[in-house]
Amino acid sequence: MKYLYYPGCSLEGTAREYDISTRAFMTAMGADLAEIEGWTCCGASAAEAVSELLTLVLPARNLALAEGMAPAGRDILVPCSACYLNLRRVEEKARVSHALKERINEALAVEDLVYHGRTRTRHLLDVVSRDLGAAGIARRVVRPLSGIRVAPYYGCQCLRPYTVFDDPEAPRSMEPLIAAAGADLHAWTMGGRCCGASHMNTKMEVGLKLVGAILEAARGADVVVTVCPMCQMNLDAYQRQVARQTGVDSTMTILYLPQLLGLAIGLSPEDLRLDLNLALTGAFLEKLERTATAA
Amino acid sequence: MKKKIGKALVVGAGIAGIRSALDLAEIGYGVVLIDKAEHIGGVLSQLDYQFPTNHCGMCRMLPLVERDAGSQFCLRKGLFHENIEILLGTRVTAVAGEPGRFTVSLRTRPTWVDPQRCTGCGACVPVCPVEVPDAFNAGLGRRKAIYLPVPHQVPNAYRIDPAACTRCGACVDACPCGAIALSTAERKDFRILVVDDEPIVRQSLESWLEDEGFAVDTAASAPEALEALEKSEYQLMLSDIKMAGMDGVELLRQAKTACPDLAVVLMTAYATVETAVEAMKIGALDYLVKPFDPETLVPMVMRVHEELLAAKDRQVEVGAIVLAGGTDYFDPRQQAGNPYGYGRLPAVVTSLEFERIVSGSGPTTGRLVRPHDGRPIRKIAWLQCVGSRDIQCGADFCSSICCMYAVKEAMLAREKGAGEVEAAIFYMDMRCFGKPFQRYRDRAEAEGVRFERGRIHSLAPAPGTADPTLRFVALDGTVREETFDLVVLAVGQRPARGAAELAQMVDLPLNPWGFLATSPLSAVRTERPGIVAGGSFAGLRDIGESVIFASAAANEASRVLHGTGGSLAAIEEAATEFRDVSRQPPEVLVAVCTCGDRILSQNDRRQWIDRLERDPVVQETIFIDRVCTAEGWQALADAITARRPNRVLIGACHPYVFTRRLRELGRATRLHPALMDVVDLLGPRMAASGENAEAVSSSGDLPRRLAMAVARLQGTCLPQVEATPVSRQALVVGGGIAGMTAALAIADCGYPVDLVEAGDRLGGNLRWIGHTLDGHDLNALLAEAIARVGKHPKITVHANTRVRGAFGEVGHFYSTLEAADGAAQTLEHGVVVLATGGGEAAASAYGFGSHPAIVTQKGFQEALAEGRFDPAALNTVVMIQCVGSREEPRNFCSRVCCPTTLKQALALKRDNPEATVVVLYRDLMTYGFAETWFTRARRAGVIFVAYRLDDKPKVEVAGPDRPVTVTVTDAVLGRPLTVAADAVVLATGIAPGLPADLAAAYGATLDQDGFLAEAESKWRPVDSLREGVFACGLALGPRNVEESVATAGAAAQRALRILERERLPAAHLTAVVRHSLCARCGRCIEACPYEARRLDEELDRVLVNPAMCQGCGACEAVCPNGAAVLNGLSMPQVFGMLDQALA
Amino acid sequence: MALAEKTAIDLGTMPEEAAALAEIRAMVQPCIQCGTCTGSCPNEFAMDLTPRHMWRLVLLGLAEEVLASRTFSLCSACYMCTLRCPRGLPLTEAIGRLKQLAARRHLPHLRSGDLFYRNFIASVRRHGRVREMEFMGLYFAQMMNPWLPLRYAGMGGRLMRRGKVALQLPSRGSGRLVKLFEKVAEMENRS
Amino acid sequence: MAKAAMIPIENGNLLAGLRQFLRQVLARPEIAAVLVPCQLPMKAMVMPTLVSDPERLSAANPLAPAFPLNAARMVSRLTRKEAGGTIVAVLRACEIRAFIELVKLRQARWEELIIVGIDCLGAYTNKDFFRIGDEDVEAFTGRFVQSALDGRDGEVDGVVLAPACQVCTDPIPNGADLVIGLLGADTGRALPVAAATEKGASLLEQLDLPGGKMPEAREAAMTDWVNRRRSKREAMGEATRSLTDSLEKLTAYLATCINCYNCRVACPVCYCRECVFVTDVFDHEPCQYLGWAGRKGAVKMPTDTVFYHLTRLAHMGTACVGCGQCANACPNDIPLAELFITASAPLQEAFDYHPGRSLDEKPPLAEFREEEFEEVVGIK
Repeated sequence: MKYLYYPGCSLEGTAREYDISTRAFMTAMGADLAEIEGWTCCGASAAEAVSELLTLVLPARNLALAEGMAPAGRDILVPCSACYLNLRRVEEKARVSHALKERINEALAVEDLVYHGRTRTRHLLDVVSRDLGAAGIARRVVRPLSGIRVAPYYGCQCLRPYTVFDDPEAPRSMEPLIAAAGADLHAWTMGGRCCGASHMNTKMEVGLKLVGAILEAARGADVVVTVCPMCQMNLDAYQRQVARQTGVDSTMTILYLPQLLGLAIGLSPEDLRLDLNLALTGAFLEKLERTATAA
Repeated sequence: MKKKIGKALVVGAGIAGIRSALDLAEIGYGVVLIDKAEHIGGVLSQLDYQFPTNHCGMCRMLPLVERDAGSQFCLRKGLFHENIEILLGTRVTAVAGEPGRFTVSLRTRPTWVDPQRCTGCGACVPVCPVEVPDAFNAGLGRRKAIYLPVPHQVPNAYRIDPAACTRCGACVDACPCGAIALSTAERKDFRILVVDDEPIVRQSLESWLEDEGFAVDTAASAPEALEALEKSEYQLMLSDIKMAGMDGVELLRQAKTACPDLAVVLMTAYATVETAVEAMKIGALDYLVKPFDPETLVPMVMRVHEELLAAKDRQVEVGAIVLAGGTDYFDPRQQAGNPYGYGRLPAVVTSLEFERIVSGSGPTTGRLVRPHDGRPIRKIAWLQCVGSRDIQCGADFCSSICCMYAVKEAMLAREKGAGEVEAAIFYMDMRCFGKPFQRYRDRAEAEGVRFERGRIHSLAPAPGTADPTLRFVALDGTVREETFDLVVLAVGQRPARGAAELAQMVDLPLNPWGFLATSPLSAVRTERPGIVAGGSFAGLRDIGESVIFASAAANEASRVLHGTGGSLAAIEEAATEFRDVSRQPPEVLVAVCTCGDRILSQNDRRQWIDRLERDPVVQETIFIDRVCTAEGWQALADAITARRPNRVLIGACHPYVFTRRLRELGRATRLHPALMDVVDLLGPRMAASGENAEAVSSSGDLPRRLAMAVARLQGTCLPQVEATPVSRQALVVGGGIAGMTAALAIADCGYPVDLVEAGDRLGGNLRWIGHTLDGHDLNALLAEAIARVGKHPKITVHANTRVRGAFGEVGHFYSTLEAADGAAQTLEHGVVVLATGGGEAAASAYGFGSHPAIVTQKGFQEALAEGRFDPAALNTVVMIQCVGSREEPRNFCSRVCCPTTLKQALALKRDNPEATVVVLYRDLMTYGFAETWFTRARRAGVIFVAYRLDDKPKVEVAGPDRPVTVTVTDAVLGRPLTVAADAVVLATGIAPGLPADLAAAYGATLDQDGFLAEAESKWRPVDSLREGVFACGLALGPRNVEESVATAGAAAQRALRILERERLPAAHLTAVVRHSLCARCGRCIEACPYEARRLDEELDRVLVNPAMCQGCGACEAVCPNGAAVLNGLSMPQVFGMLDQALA
Repeated sequence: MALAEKTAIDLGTMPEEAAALAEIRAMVQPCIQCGTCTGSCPNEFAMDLTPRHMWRLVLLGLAEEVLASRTFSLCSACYMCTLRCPRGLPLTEAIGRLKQLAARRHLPHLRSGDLFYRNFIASVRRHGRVREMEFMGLYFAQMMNPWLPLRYAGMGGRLMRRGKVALQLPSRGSGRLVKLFEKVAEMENRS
Repeated sequence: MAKAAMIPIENGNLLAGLRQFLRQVLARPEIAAVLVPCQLPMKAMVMPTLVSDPERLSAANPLAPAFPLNAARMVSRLTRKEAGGTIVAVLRACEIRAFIELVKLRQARWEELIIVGIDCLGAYTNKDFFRIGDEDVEAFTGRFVQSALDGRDGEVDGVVLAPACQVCTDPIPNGADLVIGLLGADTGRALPVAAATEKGASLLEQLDLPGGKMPEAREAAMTDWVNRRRSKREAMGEATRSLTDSLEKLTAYLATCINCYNCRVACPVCYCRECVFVTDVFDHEPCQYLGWAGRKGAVKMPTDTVFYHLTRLAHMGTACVGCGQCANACPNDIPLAELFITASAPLQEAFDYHPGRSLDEKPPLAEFREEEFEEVVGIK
């Protein structure tokens, strides 16, 4: 299985462990990732607030680069939900509007790039759940995470607005994966709720409220698993502020999905850079230790 | 009755199918009525209550003329008519031929239980180990794999649900009648190929299916599969879509080329559902979404197996086909994300489930408690528009029925809960557009039902409970939360499952909403002559409208049958010459079916004989084992021939089913079937279980029933069947589109019609409307109708003519026509159709008349046509809905004004895109497909502002040259908006044009708004209370052109029932008057619901019209003196029965 | 009632953004004011106008009131309303357009978001990729709220300890995407 | 319409005053005859008499406590079809009520009829009335009226009112066209007469009578009268119920019935031409009698007596005006009036139906209403 790989800016910075664990996990599963050469920012949520055309041209630039690497078209694996949506949106819009594609290409011409519309952007969760599949993962599990209760957190933009691989209101695609890893499922309804996204930067009080509700609902789980650096950051980094606001301790381990699955297929915490996560609880580590011993 | 050459197929035996079938059967055509379900009645078999009466009343559809041709009992139990053959569990598999000569292939599912042998004793049920959700109770209860589809159906043979059945055979052993035949052997011959690159999938499927007795092979890839297909024969292939190398779709393509008969089911992940749907177009039978479990896979495979192997095929030759497949309810689980948690939260139910909860035959026996925890229901919310008016759900239409059924259910809940139940309806627009609906809704509000304007987007369980909590935005913008005991999802309608396939089979397109496409402005005719759509199959209709469209469809079918030679000759049933027994003292032969030993044992026989023969009229009591079998029936016929009794009483089971058989027995034995009767002995015997059952038999409860029947039968005399002669021509009053359509519909079936029009030209309102909302040209329709009427040899047009007076009754009315020059003539006719139309109501509000810019809808249209308004100069136009309507005294919705507004607004936006068009409305009544134009109007930039009745818009006129100012409160913003308008268009609605004295001359009555009062708004929607008097078009109620045309077809078909007969025969059970006892007090006349009685002043006698009398007995109940007598149920007979009951 | 209290529908005299606003209006025109958007919005609690109210104003052409509110700036693009809207309207996208409209005005009450996004984009323009610490630093500096950085300080420290963000001085960068940005700006001004 | 006048009375002779009034009425050219109770020449009894000769009115006596039959039936005969002239009928309150019921049942017409009602002082049973023997009917009537107006409820020489009259709470002739008041009036000088209908008013206008009005004391007198009667009525109901509250007791109550059907003939609202009980319906087969006897061991003859009375109760319960003629007619003194009055009361109350109150109220059985008696049918 070969994929083009678009890590996105966060994975170079705040979400380095996501990048590292994604590469490690995918490689271990036999996938081949080729990073898009010379990729640039997709525009994140900021471009939209500034310029309509920019929201299309920035992602399109990357898609054009990808096409240069695999002219026949190959799936682009994107771990970040925001990047995924931005890239995907261009594909969807350009597919139905030739005029729009022309416009994009007019802009890209300054960089001598052309976007043809042959790429297929896919979210990491999409690839893991459908290409690798729970059965495929289960076959490789060497360290069943038994006794660990996992709350799957999907966030928004890998589910909405484009319904591709999961139910956008009540997502479930991570459940078979969790089961395959030998872990228990923390059943909740918050999986597809909003974490506040960039509000944490501009309107923190709003963001904290949303994060607080998610952490509250996660109580009882050992770990929340995410598939987006923004979600991870919001859930991971602001637990103290939430606790201050609510007066309730909401310490919770937050892992990226490839980190969790990587552990199950025998990658070490070091390989997966668990040390970079901000809020690993002792209780989680203890349980993890136990699975290791058992294995 | 008389039968005609010519037969029709009616597909779908719901309310519309039944109506179409009866309409065709009543005029003598043969009908094959099929339904894919195992019962007739469609969804109505599950609904106990209908508004506005909050009762049922379906039986009012039964034939009123020549009632003896069918059984007269609860229609929800069953339908028996001598011209109708019913095939259940049956679907159409192929249609060939042309109008008048279709060959239709039908496939009937096996039930595994022989209905001829099954007595419905239920011995199989306790031994069946499988329990599945009970579809009859909308899944709220559970049933066994062997079950009754509808518990109250008659006859009611058990059926086996092959998907649930484990083939354990316990029922076979338990059945005392040997009615069940299971065979697993054939499953071994059903070879299945499973193709998947995942070994886990292959292995699990193989083991699941082999457990069920199927023969399974597997293949790991598409090429492997093709190889296997080459080597051996398979009936079914289950294939994954996404496989390395060749994918499932390509495999399907190649496999179908190699083995065209192979059934293929694709397995797909969530993502590739679209691909799977595409694949069905190239021959896949169905698809399954991964991950799936044995509970979904195995039943599907069983169904495929059953369809392919075990079904029975037959062909029928028919002249016309009526498609009345109805609709299905939307499944809320299909809504993206299932925001209402349906299926997850037990206290969230669909409206159909709620109907079952309040039903006496439902899971809670009608008590208002939650089925899942038995807790009393005290607070209920109805959420409207679930799966309707929701583009996201693919429903750019309004389901048309949900508002009213929600109001009804809320009323029922309040009634059942003795006022302690809180009922709230959350809605966007309350679409109460039927004639009595607005008042019904107002009544509900007055009785305490809460109406909340707002759409609920989702709900969640209240913390710590499973009670649903709604989060909604009140009109003032506040977000509120409220917890309910029960949330009812008012689910919308969808095209019936299988409708698309059926349409494809008959080569007819679907309309953009997925329903069968019909011809413009007809809604029953299709592109293919001879194939018509009835009921709600081609649209979204409530019961009353479905019934109208079903009758209209029957009319189209009748015309095709007639036009292709269908009624050129009628088959006279060879008249049997019955023995004249009128002068003989009664001699009753009692024949008791022993049904094995299940009704009575050998030991009991003596006791029975003694008990029965105590009455000297009993000639003999004989016992026959299984009278229902051919041998048993012959034994009975032989006994009658040998003993020559003049009355025969049969003790058996299912008396309703015997109607037709008694007629045959009568022919065989020359004893009139009216002198025979059947008593149900098995039912009471089974109702008393166990030892008690023995007691019922030996202690005399069953013999007592027989003795009572003997007492009744001995008093039965062959009535003198009076037949009223019919003047076989029709009068149609009113020459608008409805009147012309009705005239053509009758004349096309061969009967002369006099069409009376008061004006100088035909055409009525069609002369100004122009085109419909969906853009159909009405002028063309009008021109065609006028041309056809003009040259039709059977139609005489009387223009400039009025009906001055009339008298008479069904079969022979006499009407005096007066022409403009005063010339009068009197016509005799058998029926009359009132199509007097209506017009735009006068405006008297919002400054009408004070400024040229303030006009009515018609005025606006005319002003635009005449150039008084220039669209380019109209910068701002305000359209005000519900002017003087939907409030007393004209408290009804006129239906046409909202679509007209949209039509005019869209035209204006087309001609002048810059124009600001503001529509002020209360509830926008774009029911059905009109909703799409509501969406279009919004897209086009028309602004809609809802106003409240207690806060109407204000129109201010400053001067003739100044624009008119309109001020309205915007509910969302909560503040007034002011618009300076160049034109203000008032939607005033419809005013009927039916003169009360004209209706009265024919004995019909008007409702409080001046429309004709129907005999029954749902079940007899185009009949007046007076037989022989029908109405259509606006005289009947507000309707659009297409609907009016349908009422005309329906009225014509109802009229044809009368015209098809030379004489109107009376049924055996009719009332007569004993004049010597009659005091002429007239109570019976007032009591008669069919207006069949009148006091003849000259004769000084109360007279009964035997053709109109329905034998209901209301007259007998009110007559203190026994002067009103029902033939066949006289007082001595009743006393005799009482005597025997007490003996 | 005095006429001044009333809201007059006058769709003919919109400000300069008329075209942009008309486009937004066209996106939501089929709206039936059912309120599903409001009920679905996770941030509704913090808004001054409910989303339904806001769309109603948009439909009626009352743009100034919309821009004066902070409702649209509180959208976190979760797409819940887009998903659920029974009319299938692209609401989140339409909000994006509103954000753009507001950004061009540099509305004072939306200053924090405005600055955040502008700095972000500036960072992209310079480097092609976002340098998180750089733009956050500039963002804090421009917000001129001395307390603001403190709210993020604890977290920033933890991030830095893990080497996730490097303390970077605002650099002039390579100007990697400048050409593209200029082209886009030119194209947008042209249209 | 609220027209009233005074009928002059000389020396307290009420009968003379009333006769003079009727003569004035009969003198009107539009009046063809007067139907009024008149004394019989050779027997101490009064009978309804159709008088066209004013002279013959000297025998008129509408105040005598004699009530041989309910005259509604007679008026029905006179008005069933057009008679060719207007008749004035002097009727008791219960006769008027029965007449109104018959009109509803199309057994009578009111078109050519003017009804004069007099406050009813009640009457004796036929048997009791015959006890006055040779006494002059007119003189006895005077004593009776005195007793009634003095508060002794018409008791004369120990003879008391018929049971139905003792408990009659509706003695005021409300349905009449003209009402002559006795209660609260100064009967020594004049009787007030008031018109209750247009028809009554126009007749009154034609008569040369001094003006006047109903006395103010009338209201109080009426209330007093009704109150006294009501308590008696309740006591009677109580007693009758306790005698008939089971099928056995009812059978005993009616035990002496011989199926003579006199009660049916006497009943003013039992309007059938030919009663079902004399038709073939009850002409049982001989074998049936044997069967019944065989089943029960013995069967009393004639059969169907209880059934007959129950049927009459069912048919007439809503229309019973409480006149008591059924009891008056019974040769075996079965207290039928008590039974009918007691059984009818709750029935009439249930339907809110007061027989004879208004022509506009339809008899309950001739009307269909959706709502059910929940307590009876057990369903909502």
